Amino acid sequence: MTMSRLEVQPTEVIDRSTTLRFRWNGKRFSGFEGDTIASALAAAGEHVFSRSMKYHRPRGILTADYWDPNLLVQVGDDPNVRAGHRLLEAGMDVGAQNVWPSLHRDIKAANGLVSRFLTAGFYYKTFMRPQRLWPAYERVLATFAPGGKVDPDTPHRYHDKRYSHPDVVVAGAGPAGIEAALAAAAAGARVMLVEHEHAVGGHLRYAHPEPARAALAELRAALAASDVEVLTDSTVTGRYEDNWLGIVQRSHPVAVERLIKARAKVLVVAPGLIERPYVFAGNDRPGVITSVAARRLINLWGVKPGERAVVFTANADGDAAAADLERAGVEVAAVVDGRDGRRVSAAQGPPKALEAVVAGGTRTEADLLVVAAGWTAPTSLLNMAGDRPVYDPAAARFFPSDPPGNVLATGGLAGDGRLDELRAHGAATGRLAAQRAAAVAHRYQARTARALAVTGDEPAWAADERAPLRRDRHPELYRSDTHGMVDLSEDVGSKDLVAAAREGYDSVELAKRYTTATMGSAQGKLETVNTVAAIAEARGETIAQVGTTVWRPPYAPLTLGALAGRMFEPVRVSSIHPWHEANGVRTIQAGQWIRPDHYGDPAAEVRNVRTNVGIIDVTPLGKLDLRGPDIPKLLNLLYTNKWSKLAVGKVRYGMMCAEDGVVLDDGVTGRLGPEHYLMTTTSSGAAGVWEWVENWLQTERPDWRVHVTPVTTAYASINVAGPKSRELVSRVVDGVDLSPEAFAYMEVRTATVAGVAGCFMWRIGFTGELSFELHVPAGHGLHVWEALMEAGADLGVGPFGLEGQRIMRLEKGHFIVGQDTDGLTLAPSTGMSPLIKLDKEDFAGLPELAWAADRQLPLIVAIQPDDPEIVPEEAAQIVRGDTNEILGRITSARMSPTLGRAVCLGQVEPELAAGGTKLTVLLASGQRIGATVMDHHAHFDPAGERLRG
Amino acid sequence: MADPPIFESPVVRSYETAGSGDLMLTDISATTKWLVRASGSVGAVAARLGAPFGSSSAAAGGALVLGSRPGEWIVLGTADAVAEAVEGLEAVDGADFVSALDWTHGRALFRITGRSAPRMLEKVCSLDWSDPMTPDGAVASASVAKVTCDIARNDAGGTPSYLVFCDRSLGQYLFDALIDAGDEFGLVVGPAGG
Amino acid sequence: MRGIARGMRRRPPKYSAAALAWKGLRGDPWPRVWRDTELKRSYDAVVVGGGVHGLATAYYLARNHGITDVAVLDKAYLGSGASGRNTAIVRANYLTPEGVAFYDRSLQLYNSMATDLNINVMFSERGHLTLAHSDAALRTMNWRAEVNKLQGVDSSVVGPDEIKEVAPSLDTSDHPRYPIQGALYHPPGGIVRHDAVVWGYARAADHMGVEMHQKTEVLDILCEGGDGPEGRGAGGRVTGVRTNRGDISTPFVVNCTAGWASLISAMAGVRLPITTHPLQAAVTEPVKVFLPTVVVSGSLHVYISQTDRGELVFGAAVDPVATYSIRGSLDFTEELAGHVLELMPSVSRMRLLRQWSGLCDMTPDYSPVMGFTPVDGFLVDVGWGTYGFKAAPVSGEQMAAAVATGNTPELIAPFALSRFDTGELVGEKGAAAVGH
Amino acid sequence: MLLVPCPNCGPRNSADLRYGGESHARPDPATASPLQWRGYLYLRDNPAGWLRETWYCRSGCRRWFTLERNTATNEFRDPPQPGDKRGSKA
Repeated sequence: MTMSRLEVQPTEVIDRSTTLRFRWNGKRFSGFEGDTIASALAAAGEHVFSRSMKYHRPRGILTADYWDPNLLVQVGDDPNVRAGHRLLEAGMDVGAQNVWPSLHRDIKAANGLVSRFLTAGFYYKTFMRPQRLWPAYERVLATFAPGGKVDPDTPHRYHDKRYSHPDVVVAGAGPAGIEAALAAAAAGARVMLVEHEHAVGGHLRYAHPEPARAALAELRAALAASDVEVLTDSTVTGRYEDNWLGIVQRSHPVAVERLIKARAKVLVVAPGLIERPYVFAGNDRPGVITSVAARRLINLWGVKPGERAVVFTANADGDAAAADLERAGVEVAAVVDGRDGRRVSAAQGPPKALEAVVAGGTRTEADLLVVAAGWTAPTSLLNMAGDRPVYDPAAARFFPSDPPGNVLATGGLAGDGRLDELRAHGAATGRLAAQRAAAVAHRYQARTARALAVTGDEPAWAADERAPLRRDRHPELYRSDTHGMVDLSEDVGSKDLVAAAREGYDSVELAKRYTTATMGSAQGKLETVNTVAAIAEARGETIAQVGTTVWRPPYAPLTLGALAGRMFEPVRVSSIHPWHEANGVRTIQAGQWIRPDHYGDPAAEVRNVRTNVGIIDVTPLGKLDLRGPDIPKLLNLLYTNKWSKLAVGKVRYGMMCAEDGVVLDDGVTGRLGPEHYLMTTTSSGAAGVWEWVENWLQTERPDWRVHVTPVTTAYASINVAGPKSRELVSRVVDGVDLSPEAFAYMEVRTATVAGVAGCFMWRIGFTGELSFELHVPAGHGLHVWEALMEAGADLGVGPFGLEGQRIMRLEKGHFIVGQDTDGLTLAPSTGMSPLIKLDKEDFAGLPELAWAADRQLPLIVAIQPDDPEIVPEEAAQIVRGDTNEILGRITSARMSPTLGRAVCLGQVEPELAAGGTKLTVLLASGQRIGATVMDHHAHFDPAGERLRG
Repeated sequence: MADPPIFESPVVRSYETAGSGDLMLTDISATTKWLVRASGSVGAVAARLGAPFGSSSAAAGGALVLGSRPGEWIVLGTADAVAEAVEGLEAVDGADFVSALDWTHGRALFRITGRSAPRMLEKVCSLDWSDPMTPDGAVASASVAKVTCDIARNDAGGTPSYLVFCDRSLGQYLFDALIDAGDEFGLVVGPAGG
Repeated sequence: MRGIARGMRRRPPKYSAAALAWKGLRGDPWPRVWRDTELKRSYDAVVVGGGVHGLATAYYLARNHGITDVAVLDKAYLGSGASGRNTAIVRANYLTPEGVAFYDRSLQLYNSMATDLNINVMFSERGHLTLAHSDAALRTMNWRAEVNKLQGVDSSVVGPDEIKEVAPSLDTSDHPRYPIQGALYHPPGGIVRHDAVVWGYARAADHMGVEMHQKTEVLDILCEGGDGPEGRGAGGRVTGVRTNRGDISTPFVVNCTAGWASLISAMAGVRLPITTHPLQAAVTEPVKVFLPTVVVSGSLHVYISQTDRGELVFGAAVDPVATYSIRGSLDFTEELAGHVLELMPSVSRMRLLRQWSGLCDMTPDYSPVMGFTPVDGFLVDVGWGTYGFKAAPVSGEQMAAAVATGNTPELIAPFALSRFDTGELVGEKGAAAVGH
Repeated sequence: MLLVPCPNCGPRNSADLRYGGESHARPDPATASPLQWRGYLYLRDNPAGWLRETWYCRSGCRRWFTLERNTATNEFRDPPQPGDKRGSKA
């Protein structure tokens, strides 16, 4: 076919005064503002746009819109761009995809010669032997992958999202959809109207005669005057539970794309109809196009689609196409009328072009075949709402059956009619949608605490009293007396489907899976019904008996960038963080927290703590403020040990278990006042423990008077550790006697620190050194930290990070929940059995721990490699001698700067837990080393003298 | 000992913005804020504070009381006003059990003011910001840019204005996220303070 | 070997390149992959669920034990459930010795499946990378690697440089929010064409006399002697199955369903430690192949592979809310896309083409429930969570052995239902993050 | 995105809540047999139909409550109103 630009058309959307230059396969081209990539290329005479997936057959324009399976191109770093939809921009670099070496000389087209062997599913039946060669076959097959290229340097550009709560969303801005939106808005609803194309109007845009033109102008004017929010080049991609909608805005002034997540009270589905290709020999040849494509090319972009045409028409739209062709100066050589039972049998010619059309045994020379064989109802959004559309053979398409009451269909999906009838149906649908939305809005408002009070009862659910649209008779045209392509994007023919059905893949789903029909870029929009028809034919059944497949989201493909949006990833920092950053910190991510790992030399930090004094920012330590008279009861229930006798000013360690007895968390809790406690949790467990506590209080013990407030970040927490810590703390703390007699280990005091009132501190220590943990109102955390650094300069104070703390806690043999324990570690395995009080009336996990008392459980023990220089990997397995029998594993391991040797914790089988037991540790390198179980968990200062000093 | 230290805001990095000023984001984290909770029979406390769950009210001394959760209130304002509002609450007759704690240091607090504030907020929060669902005075908790926040609508002279509270440690993150969301509406950062 | 001889009475044409060429030249049609037969009134054994597990069980009953009078019942079509909805990843790099031994056997059976079943299941042994974004995750990877090595499974922890070599499109720089600190690399892992496994087992079982009955829904399980109503429950025995096509009498019913395991078991009066959650997946439009390996990130809840057709296939963790509805959600695709772009920013222009979901039966210890139940003759092969596909061959082999011998095979003993009575759960719970 | 009828906050996106699963009573730890206790820990009815289940309104009111939902359709039964005793765990 030969395409060219026509003279100015009254309906055209191009601006001929603005020329846009671009490249196509490296060559210079130009088009006009308003052109799609495809219309510009077509106007320039291009007629082959791609090669087909399997047989690399040349392909031209088929539908000239978003769904056109032949118009996928690469634009810069953007693969699989819909050239039938994407508007032309100046400077675009457009290339054909799936071609090698070039669009016009494609070597893989040789596949077409062996197509009889490459029947659907052929690959299941071969390449089995020899098995070792399959990877080689696979590599070759992978070169056949269709589609564009991903540029490894493509960035995630500014994609964005927003939420919306419209009363009514109308999907599709054809005449019925626009009327629905206008009527709903007139009834007071907040309305969003979403149009897939670049402008509203639907088929009116490319309909030439009056009164379509006048109607379009009228509808546009009404929309402009209304409060309806109109989104063009946008698609409702999915309808999810409770009318949660995904809407992608492909054109947005700020973002590359914006995903709108709308909770619509009512969804109106008005996508119109999609013209269906017809199956016959050569139906995928360039030059065979749908009637809508012909009309769009002529009327929207002023493109003459050919010189001499055959029109195969079975409906008024096909007739209109014939009229448009004649008006555009295309010679209509023959009209084959499908309503008279006539059929097109073949499109013939050389691979890249059309020469003649055979119909009823007559051969007509033509370079264009325009096909109007019927419609597919794009019922996707209704399917997603749970509806199962029903096939009507008289109308030759599917219709909605029983969608939920908050999803309404109108327009071509609902039936046929004159323009005024479709508009009236749309308006009635809009009014119904507004009424129902008002009922939903009333319910939401009445039940939402913060909302304005509503008066009156919820409005009754409006009955659907719309006059149904009629259904025009349409011949059932699916396949001619020849075989052809059913799925053009997958190169699946009607022959393939018949063969698959005969082999037993005779349900739609099996046939789809076996042949891959409908799996391509249009996701069945064009090919589903023809697929069903082919299977029905093979099975000798009707389309209604075979049924249809489930249309899955999204309605139209959308980019990963649009779905990802801004990628919010909250990060937490303590109020001391600016100091860390200014002082050479190496941070580590721990959940949401960015924490100091060390400041250059963790071993030196350890030595400084052991000899002088160090300070560490432990703000992420979970902290729960507990108030109320029933706190001891709560603590008794949560922890395995006893809490009734904890005096004011005292601190105690506790371990929490889940109901299955597995260790959940641990930490210390201090009593600040008669009815005021502070509980600490692990940093990673803070959020979970809070919910766990609330669950117990709210559901199991609602009568207990305890208020729990998370105060983790209300305080900056600083641990001051080392032999000189008392001296340092004494320099900044007012009004507290810090002597060991007055302020003993495991006690808590309220204090003013560096002029900051309302601080408290307790004597505990993960490091094993004399230490004071200060909890300072967070808005003064940096001040106190700096005061400590300043006050302790002569004492050699230095910061230390998590790594230093990890080393020191390991030297002291303190286990970490989640590292030295795992998802199956029962409390007794920690070696903390004295803290498990089975004589308590109740606590979380009590029964399991009572029964576990008789069980032989793995135990956490301290382990030292016999060679002090070897630090085993954390996770190195403990095995029996030279065998591969697993007896335990190393859970923590570090080189101890204090002891000058490797120190570990590990879990071992109970028979290996006694001090002095010799172990074999298998390193990642494969080497087996000897190691010894220690008498105590603590490698260093087992008596705890430094801590209590 | 040094002078009484000044309050350090969680927002340590702010930005030059080129907006029109129609939409303003202000860091007011230093504002005094208390959390009041009551359980059992909460009627007496509610009668004293006003502000049932979901709404807000002004206390006599000028503090703002937000009914942030069932049986929970956030009281904010100047230190004196807040002190006056929460004074003696724990001993209110007829309440089963009441507690009050100073949450000033635990929560970052931002104010967003401007006609386009609802449109900015709908980019980062799934609540319905329309007048019927979130009128002036409304209080709710919700996720903002993946951070759980307390939010109160507190209009300023007829212009929509919102208070947003989050965990202090997330303050800088949320501040940045709000600036990003407001950029297309010409957001400017207002002077930090109360 | 009596049964095998009996089972071999059908001799349909073998699949091969030569046969393909010959039939292509002559235009001959291929025979049906499995027969369409009448449902009989009695069978030696009934398998509920026509997915990979049920079909494999039936196949091995016939092939290894000569039990060919077997019906496989499916309420829809073969492979309509999780078998056709998973992301087709196979691997053996589990955490516990019992898990590793079990899945390693499965991987062996996958390796020889194409020749065993005479169908190309397109096993692509392309390697499997499980990324670690934190010290803790890296420790778990090390743990898995060490256990794997002890069991003779090829698995090791690799650093960012090696990761970049295996999968250049991954962002291994240290600035992302979730920096890639290392990965567990498992070269024998890969992907298999899941539909081909379904069809291959069905075809091979059919050849030996097993009957596949589609659109045959089990409405009830008939029992006698149990402690529950109508003879169900502990101490009783199975006598048959009630279907929408009539009653069947049989001494053995094997529950091989996913998504409906609790409901089918309840029919026999057996309560399971299972909740049913959807697992969603999605696929993009094809682009030229660039990702040569399977990539998994536990902390980002995402796994990615690229098919030979060029599509990226994505999966995630199960949805948090238990439901039997499989309509899928938008938030899944949003989160998925965000996480994929964390790992591979360059694919931001690729388009998501289709999303779907299947049902997963989750157990408390991330391990299946297999073998005998308190009801005599009622066996279960359920609770497969998100890893049922990779275990199908070995499960079928072992369940068939259980039915045929009346004894629990050693390989599946750790997965007995009774472990939930004693509280001795399987250690895969230790590696709780997604592990596909 | 399910719309969960929080008895306090009103309809909220399920992402704002934590799903707590099938609602079941905790046996008395003093008298529970191992089978009863492990039934509580592990066994579930998992029906395809109406289910009583717990939710925690994590981003909203921070209350745990019980709702009834049909697991086949994800439809919620008319929610309990604030103060309704149905809001507590069984």
